[in-house]
Amino acid sequence: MFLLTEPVGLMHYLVVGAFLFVCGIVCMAAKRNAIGVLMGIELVLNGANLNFVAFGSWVLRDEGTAGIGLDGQLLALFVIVLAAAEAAVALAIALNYYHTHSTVDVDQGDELKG
Amino acid sequence: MALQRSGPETVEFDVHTDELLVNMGPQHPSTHGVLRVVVRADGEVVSEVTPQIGYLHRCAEKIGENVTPRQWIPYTDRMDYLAGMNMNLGWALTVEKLLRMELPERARHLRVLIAELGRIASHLVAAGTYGLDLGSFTPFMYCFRERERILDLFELVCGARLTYSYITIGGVTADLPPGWLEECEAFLDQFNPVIDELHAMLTSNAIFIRRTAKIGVLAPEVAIDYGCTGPVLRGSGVSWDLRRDGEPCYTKMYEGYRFEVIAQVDGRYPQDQKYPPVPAAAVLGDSWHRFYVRMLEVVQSVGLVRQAIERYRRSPPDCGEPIRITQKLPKGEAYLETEAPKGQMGFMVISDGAAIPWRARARSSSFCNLSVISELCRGCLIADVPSVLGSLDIVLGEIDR
Amino acid sequence: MDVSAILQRLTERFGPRITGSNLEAIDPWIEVAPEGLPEVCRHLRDEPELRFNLLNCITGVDYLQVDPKRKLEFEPHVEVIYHLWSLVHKHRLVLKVRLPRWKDGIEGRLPEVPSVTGIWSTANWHEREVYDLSGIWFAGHPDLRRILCPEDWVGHPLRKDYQMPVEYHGIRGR
Amino acid sequence: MDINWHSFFFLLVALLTCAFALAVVISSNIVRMAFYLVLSLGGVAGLFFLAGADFLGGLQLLVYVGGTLVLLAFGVMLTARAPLVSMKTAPGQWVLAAVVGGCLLAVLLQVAWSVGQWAGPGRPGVLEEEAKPTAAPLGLGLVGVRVDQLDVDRRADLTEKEKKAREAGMSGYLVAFEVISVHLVVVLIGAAYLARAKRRVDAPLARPPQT
Amino acid sequence: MAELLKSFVPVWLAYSTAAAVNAALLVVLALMVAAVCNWLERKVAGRIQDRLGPTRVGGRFGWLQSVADGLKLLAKEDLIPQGADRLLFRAAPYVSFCAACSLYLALPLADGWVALQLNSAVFFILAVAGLEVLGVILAGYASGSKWSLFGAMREAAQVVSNEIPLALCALIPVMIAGSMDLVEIGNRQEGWLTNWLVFHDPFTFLTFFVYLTCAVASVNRAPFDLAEAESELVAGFMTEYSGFRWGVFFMAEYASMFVISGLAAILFLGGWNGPVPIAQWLGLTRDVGPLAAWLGNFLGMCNMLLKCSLGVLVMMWLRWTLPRLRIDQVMTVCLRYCIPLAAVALLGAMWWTYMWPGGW
Repeated sequence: MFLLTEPVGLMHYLVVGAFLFVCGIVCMAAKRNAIGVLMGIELVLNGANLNFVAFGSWVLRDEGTAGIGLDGQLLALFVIVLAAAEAAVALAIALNYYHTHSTVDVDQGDELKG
Repeated sequence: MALQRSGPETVEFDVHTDELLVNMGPQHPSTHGVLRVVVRADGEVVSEVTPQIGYLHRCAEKIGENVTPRQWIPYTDRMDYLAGMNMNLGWALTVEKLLRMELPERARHLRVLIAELGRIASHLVAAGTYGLDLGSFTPFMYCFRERERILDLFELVCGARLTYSYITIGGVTADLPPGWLEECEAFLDQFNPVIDELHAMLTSNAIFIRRTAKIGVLAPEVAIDYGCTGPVLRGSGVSWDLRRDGEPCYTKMYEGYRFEVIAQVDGRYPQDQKYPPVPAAAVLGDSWHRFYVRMLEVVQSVGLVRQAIERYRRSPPDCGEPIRITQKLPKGEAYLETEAPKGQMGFMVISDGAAIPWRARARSSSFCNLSVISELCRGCLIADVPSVLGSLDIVLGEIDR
Repeated sequence: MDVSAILQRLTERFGPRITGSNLEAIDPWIEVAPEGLPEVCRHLRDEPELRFNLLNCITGVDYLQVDPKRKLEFEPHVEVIYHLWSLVHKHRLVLKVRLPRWKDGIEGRLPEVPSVTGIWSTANWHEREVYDLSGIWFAGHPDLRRILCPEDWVGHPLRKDYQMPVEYHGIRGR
Repeated sequence: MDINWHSFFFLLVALLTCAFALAVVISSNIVRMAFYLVLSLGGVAGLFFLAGADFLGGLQLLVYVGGTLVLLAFGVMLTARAPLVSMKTAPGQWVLAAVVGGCLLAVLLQVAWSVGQWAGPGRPGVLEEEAKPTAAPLGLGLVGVRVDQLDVDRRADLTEKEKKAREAGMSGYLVAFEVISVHLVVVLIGAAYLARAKRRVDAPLARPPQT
Repeated sequence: MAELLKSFVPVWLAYSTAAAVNAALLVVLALMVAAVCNWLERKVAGRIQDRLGPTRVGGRFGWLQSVADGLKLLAKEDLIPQGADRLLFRAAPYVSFCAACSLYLALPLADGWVALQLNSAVFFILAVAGLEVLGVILAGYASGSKWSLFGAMREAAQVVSNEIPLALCALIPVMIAGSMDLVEIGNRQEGWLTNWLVFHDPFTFLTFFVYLTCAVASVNRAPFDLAEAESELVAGFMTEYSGFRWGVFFMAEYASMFVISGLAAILFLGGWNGPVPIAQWLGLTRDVGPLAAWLGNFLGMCNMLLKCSLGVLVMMWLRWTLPRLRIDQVMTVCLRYCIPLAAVALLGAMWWTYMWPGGW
């Protein structure tokens, strides 16, 4: 099933989507910089978007099987818009965190520690 | 933390961002020469401006103690290199005051003519570079085209275009070449439309007004307190011009000339009927007024030059004969201030009877005008610092001597 | 109001602190004792009839005859000259302060004059320049450091006995 | 052996996206992470175009890369003082994150492969076919008129329950559309309040001299 | 092109060379525009400043001046400052240039003469125009100097906030024409001058001028060129750049300037339809024959290029006469004047098209 000759199937998009999703998770887990964590969230959201679009795309499937049609793109649209809003608030919080702790290092935010 | 300041309005800094020390360094397009302005800014808002000078210091005063007064004339050229003639005039008058010399009438009129042409040239540079500081390139070109014509006239008179050493102690090095006066009148006739162009392009330009009105506001008392003189002082509404209020041996040169001091006295400029009115946003003492004073002074100088030409033609042919280079100076001190284009340029000569003066001192106008910038730029934006610096019209050669 | 009237007012008011004057000179001047300078200046500026609100220039002059051939008319000393103008009454005055070349005779210790920055703000830069070039210490100056020469320059150039340094940061001086 | 161009470009863009996503994870310098993220999301926009969603690709470029990432770049600029620019994470955390990530990836891939329907190849002659414009149907879908599902309504074998569900769902995404606009306004005000920048009042006049 | 090559070259090579050649043509178009604009800018500046402008390089009118500039920039050593982040410093100009060049993908020069007839072309152009800012931010941040940081912050703030009114103003012609496809909008404005959208109703007339202001601001030209304000910020975000990289930034600026004025020409000034429908009179329309259609389109292209260069000329004219605004004044112009005006114009245009659908 050498990809170059075969038309692209739904499964290929899902693989890329999954990879993006995992990169996002690892980035959020491993990064010490608050803005780095934000970038992880962006990657996760984009992975999800990719799957939405893949399921809704008329290119990736031959007729018969049911798909979610245009709903996929509509949901992706909502995700993009909300991600912008979420990034704004998260950045505002990160900036305030930076100004109170004068550092962006997430590990040092441990005031509540017992 | 809210930064409290003397004014009633406080600037509220909620988000603590660390201060940024920016060097508008000696090498910067809008510092009019080798001046380093250390700007302590918080984002775009400037909290402190400290000018650092001394990069162009050539110890002219130490040399003044080792050469005779006539040999020091070329050093005065290099002080305010945009108005060399006015510097020579200042030093020549100071030494003549020490020697208690009287000049023939023609020499007096010739000096007024040359000094006022020098003033026009210097103000043209000021207007042109101020346009450049605010981003419009074209007025700079128009101003320098006119200045080139004046420099051609000076070249005919004394052979040099920037460092003239033309006016010396006891008169001038050489009388005017024949046909020079006609060429000078030709220049003056075609000059006024250019000024109206400049007014249209800069003075009454909405963006120019928005960039200069109410910026760098200098109260009259603070101006006097910091020793500012010339257009900077008159821009703040103080009607003080040495050509009218100066010492007798300087005002004697301008006897019989009709001119007014350009300053906004009780809301009105002396001859503002022909020129764009003062915009509503402009506050007395801001950058716009300083620029407007210079533009009106240029027109007034044109009038003075015309009067000088006409008197020069009527005066007897003797135009004074410079003193010998090794002439001994009488014992004593003399200090005289003249109205240079940038402000009051003071010269002082102390001699103990020898041909070489004991001490030669030059008091620069831009030196005091510049010291007021830290007062004006507190709390303004980064883009306003060149705007205020341009309106003060400083020359570093004069400041550092 | 000419200089003799001003001199008469000042001697009346300050007596011993006005230590001399010369009214015949081209620019008649009044000599003031160093310690009395601030009061005299504040009086000159605030007095309604005088109102000297513009301090034109402060000059430091070093009187020391280094040329052996020339004879000595004056004993070596340093002078600080203040030129004052009044924009209100349009009259002028020259103040002089006479100081020993070095503070109580010890070489290298600069003579002291109280600073007038409190009265005229323009004095701030002028006094820094006189300190930088002529080597006169202005007591009470907010930040008295060199203004024209580099910070780490040694010596005061306008002193008559000033020797150019042999080298400065690798640049040959003499 | 003629190459299917659509899949060639898909492979190229997908590889680019995944490579830069990995680079975001690996690189420690925050500024480089931002740059790689920009390229990666640009690749995702390319994937949207390839999947036939051209309006969404444009939207991703405009809103996500042009807006959100510029915001993120601002965040990076404001906070990246020298020591904070590149912060190394402890190797232990790296190993833990890699293990968790690996297992998650394995699970997801296994799911992707297992479902029969998804595994099939895509539409063969996709290149020759006329690209269906998606901007208009998307817009109408937001407003509630599901233009793209008209043929579904005409299908005869719809059960009663399904027909009722379709009437109920006719309003499409109109409600969600309104809720989102209100939500955005609220977020805008909240974010502005949280990161309130300094306000500059007119510079006061130069102070009079200390008489 | 691809069929021609298929006969004597394996298929995949045919397609890839065809794609490569098309892409190269597009980039050459962008470079040509940058070169002509550079020469034009010097000539216009000269004329405004009462001097000649370049006359010596290549013949009387100095038209080889841009080539000379290009060579000079290539010869100049483009150094990387010590404090700079090397990778990003090198990449920034090319991000900006690619964004500016890919704008030409969707810009039609005549009816049907377009590299890629996108269904949402206006949307694509606005989106990619927004990407240029990222190149500038990277350049500003990677150069490591305070001046470039100032320049980058100013540019980002200005361009991002100017996208809103720009999008609002571009929305009105799209709404009236009913489609985002530029070719369709252009064709809708056929015939006489009055069919142009700018004269469609008073609100679109207002929108045209608001669009021009925001376009000038989003392309960073004339009174709004804060980012590289030479009198304050030395050279803004381009302070540390020299040689070819600096040239690439300038090419990006000229290219996006041309496209933005092209967009204005199509949305408001009827694109390739001249004020008087000469093509219809001469019978050069599509239904007459392929050659006639080609000639009609050629006439249309000349019209379009004329209008684009007219827009570019206006931007140059503004630059050499007006002084520069301060950053907070630029933001007030954009946020307090442009956005409300654009919103009012949008409402007005909607009401107008509702009241008189067929146009008055």
